[in-house]
Amino acid sequence: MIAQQLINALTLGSVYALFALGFTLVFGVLEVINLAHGAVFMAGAYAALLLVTKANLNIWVALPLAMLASGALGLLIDQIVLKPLRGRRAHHLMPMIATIGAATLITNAAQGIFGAETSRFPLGTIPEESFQIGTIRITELQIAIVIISFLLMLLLMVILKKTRLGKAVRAVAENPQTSYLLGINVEGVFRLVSFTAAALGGGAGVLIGLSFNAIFPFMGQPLMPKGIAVIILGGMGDVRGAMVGGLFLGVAEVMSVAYLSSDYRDAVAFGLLFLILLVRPSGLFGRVLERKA
Amino acid sequence: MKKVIIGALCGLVAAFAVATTAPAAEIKLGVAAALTGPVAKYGVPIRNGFTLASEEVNAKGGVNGNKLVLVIEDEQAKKEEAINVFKKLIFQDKVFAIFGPTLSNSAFAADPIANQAKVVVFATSNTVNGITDMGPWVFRNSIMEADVLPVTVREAVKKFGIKKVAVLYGNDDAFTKGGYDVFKVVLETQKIPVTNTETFAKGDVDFRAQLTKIKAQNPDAIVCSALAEEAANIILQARNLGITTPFVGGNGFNSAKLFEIAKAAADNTIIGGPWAAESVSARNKAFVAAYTKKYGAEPDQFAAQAYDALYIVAEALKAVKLSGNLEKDRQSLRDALPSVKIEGATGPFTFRKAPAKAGVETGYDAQQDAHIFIAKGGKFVLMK
Amino acid sequence: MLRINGLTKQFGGLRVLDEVSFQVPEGIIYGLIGPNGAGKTTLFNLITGILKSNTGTVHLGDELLTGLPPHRVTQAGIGRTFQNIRIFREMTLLENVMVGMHDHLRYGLAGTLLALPSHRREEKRGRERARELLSWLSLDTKATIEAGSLSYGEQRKLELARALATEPKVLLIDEPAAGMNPAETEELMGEITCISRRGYTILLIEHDMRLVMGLCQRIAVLNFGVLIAEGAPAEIRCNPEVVEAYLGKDV
Amino acid sequence: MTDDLQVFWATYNTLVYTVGVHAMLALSIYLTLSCGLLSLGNAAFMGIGAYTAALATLRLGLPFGEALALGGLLPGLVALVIGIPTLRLSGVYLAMATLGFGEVVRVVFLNLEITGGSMGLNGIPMKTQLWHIVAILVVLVYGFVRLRRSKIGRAFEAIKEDETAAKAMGINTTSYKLLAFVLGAIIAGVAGGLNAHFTFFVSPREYGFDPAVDILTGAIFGGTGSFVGPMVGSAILAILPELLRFLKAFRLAVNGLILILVVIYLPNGIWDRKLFARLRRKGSA
Repeated sequence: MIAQQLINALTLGSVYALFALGFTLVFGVLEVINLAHGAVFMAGAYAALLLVTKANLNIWVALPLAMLASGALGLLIDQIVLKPLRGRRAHHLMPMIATIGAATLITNAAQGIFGAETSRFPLGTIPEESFQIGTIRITELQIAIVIISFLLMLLLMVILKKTRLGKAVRAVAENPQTSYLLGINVEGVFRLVSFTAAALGGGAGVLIGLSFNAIFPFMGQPLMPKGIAVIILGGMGDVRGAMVGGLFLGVAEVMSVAYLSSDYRDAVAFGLLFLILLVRPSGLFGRVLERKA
Repeated sequence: MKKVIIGALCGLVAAFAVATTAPAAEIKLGVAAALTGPVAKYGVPIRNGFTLASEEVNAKGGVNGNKLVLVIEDEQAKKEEAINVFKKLIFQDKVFAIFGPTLSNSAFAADPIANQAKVVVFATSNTVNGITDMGPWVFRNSIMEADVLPVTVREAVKKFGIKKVAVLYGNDDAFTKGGYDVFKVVLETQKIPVTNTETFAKGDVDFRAQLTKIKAQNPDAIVCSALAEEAANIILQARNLGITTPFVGGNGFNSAKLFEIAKAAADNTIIGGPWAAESVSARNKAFVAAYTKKYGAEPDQFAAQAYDALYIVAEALKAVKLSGNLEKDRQSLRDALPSVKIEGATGPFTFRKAPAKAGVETGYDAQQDAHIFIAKGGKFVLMK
Repeated sequence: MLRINGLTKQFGGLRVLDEVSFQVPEGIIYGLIGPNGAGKTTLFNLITGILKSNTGTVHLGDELLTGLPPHRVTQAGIGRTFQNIRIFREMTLLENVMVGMHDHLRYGLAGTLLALPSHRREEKRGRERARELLSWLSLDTKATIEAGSLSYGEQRKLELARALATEPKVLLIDEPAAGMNPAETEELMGEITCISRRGYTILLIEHDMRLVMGLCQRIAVLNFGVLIAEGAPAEIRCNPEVVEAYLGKDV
Repeated sequence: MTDDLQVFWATYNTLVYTVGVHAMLALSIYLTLSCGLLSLGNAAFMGIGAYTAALATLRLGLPFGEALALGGLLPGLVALVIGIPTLRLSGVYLAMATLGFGEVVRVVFLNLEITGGSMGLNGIPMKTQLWHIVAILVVLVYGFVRLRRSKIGRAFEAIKEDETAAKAMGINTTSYKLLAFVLGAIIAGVAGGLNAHFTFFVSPREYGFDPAVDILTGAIFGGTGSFVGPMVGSAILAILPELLRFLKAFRLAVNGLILILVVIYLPNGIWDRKLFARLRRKGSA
């Protein structure tokens, strides 16, 4: 049982990590808690659904296209909602409130357009058999989710660490004003990050929509507090931390079901978050951000 | 000048009075349903069921020649909204009766308003205990889990020779938790040991942790109270983990969505309920056909119960002689309702006075026989 | 008055202050100088309790300050200004100064909510004192405007007034002339002298040698966390170690 | 005319009560925000207050006044206990810790026998009257006006603007933050108690993540420059869905759109005194 539960924790944690990757990226660079991330996640799932049902595309072709579509939506949100607030002396939480507005608008518009009812990918979109490895059982989709989330994280890390572009992004994350003076196209970086983060969110939407067979306008909502918990655990704005935080939350949840009580699963998970913050005020991986002393 | 105005006002009032007592009056019925927000997926089929039924009634000449007019309001499944909507329907729109609200939680907040204002409130989707305890103006045709599950469990035990079961339910939702509470009592009274009881929360996408734990206990069946999408994915994930035991489901399992997602994996799932799409009665076939034609989607039990509810009220209204006095007419409707008997999409229907509760006059629950269905080859087949 | 004894501070492996000891006698202006990164501001942060020292003690008179939280150090009689101006920009000048008087206004939550006479009396006294302090630094005409709209030099002065409002026995001033033009610096020197004449003991960090030499009765010199010299301005000016630390600068 | 008024009042009195309670919640979060604390725990405190007051009425049969007092007291005590370790955190980390606390509280409501689990508590008698809400709001507003012109109000603002500088002014920032946190919790608890006694019902899902964010949204939307802004903002957000009812399925979408437009064009919130001053100058010029 323990082996199976560890696999369960790994896949659940990968789902959380996948959701949190884009979320943490936006926080790290734009310093906005983007509460529209769940809406973008939902939009990705609907985009893939339309591509599969209306354009008869294979799901693995539809996935990148859906990511592009949700990326475009993320870019739109940034340009229309967040850009006007940059550089103005607004309350530092105003951008977050703006993303709440965007989330409400997008999810409810989606409900107006697609209806309140749950949609799903047609039968046979993906194979659904499970494999038996020793005492462990796992489905192809679970493996795909684990691999894709690890790959995306690695890719992001390599891009951020090794490329010029990545260095620019990190410089902007560190200090937008200085970066601007150094000749970095700060607005360009913001656009790129908004796009990438939303594309990642949309991709997560497709994969989770596939694995749960349920696509509906509010599908992103229950994941928001968990996504926030993940990026806090991992340290805000830390790509590697999002992965670790996701896995940590997955393990915490699965193990509290397995060895404590499923009644108190969320209390255990969020109680741990609470305690970890008390011991490590900047998350597991967070650098202690010393505000100008 | 003053007199002229008063005169004119009197004239207007008289005109209104004449209009309301005229033979072709309009009978306003309120519908409070969750039409936006996360619960809209239940509220929308409910609205559709009401709309379809009222159009049918009106197409056949209405009730005693009076047209039914639905005033549909969105209550967002929030308690304050439900109260606001009830008040608007009662005091501003002056409806005869209110259908709704969608969730039991909202009903506990809003039904006292209707009861106090002496307006019939008719629930079609509130299944938990205590709804009709709120007062004599509260009615429901949503059959209670307490009436269904004992039969379901008994039939399942007979069919599969079940010795011990595991229980899995959603504990942050009144509907699924209410189902669990009944299951718990039923399993105790029928002396069926429970290996372990596991819970999940709304919005969960992965039930493998709970299922793995259940698998280790090796139960003969899994008793589960969940909403349709959750139920389907629980079944699928159980099968993926190599769990082959049958499922015994609560009310939430009763949905075409179960098979759309779980397909043949759902086979051998036993459920009980007042209605299933596959029910063969002519009345039901006509309903399913009409609904599918109008909305381009298959109805679910929420739509069916809403559809029947409108016919029940229409039947009661036949016996009401409209006086033009709203209060009197509301009272007449209330008095006519308990004795209504109809043959609806969900089968034969009558009301039953809810058991009296210390000092408070109660309302009326549904008296309907539960049918027991078993899933076979991607659809529910009648067992009993 | 202020006694610093063997104060040491390490950040990781880096020793920012190493066994620093000196005493600030009552009633004088005491200068603390040293090149960038010598540990001057760290010393201030240790005295005021914002940072905790590894070893060593700070005494104000007979009272041990080491280990006290910052607000208790202030209450004990240490007032300070910050190197990178930290006024409350969205409050008026008057309010800024009255924040400094926080501990000296004798009323509580009940007094405020119930509008007891103690509240009105103390607020009135506070306002009058705050205006007086502002007038010391010739800011009284701007008492009711928002502090954020002050010029740079005025903001520095406001910080001084605010620090004075805590009724300090010793006033720590961190680079008051930074970013000021010569005329402003001149004016400031006058005002600091004035403050000193009113009986305040002052410990001053400054880069501007002219200002230090002209103002201070005694001077301590820090270099890489070590106290390399201590004495009257004339001694310091001739100290070879100091000259070396400030190589190329006109001491 | 009086008939129309009666109908209007009968229809919308709950909405008016709701606006009042939301204004109270806005004040509760404004109090913590005015001390620089970003707390997402106020919904949980509201829940503790609502459950406590409701149980005091239902189980103990206490008079409404005492039930409300308990509904304020218990959240205050809980805030005191969790505030001591938590308030060391700042910014989003504090927000997340309080969010975690809120989730724990919600799960506890879900699993305790006495709170009725997910079914919540029903049959709570209608006790709240308009004058209760108005009276409490008047007292609160008076309190805020007094506080603003006192050393306590100045200490809060100093901590918000620069905590280190505030400490250097001799302000015991820890106690003042705790004071703001506890007072905020008490106000939220009383608001919860009032709410429970005009909606007949409380359940755990009213006090989770979304309501926590809603309370914050109302406050920021209104503008946090003074205590008026949050009250105005949360009142507007409470009324808006009713005003937009005619839009049917798209009313919440339009609600979101309005939120975006206000944020873009009024980045300091609706109640922006500096903007008002500017407009007035322009008007007179």
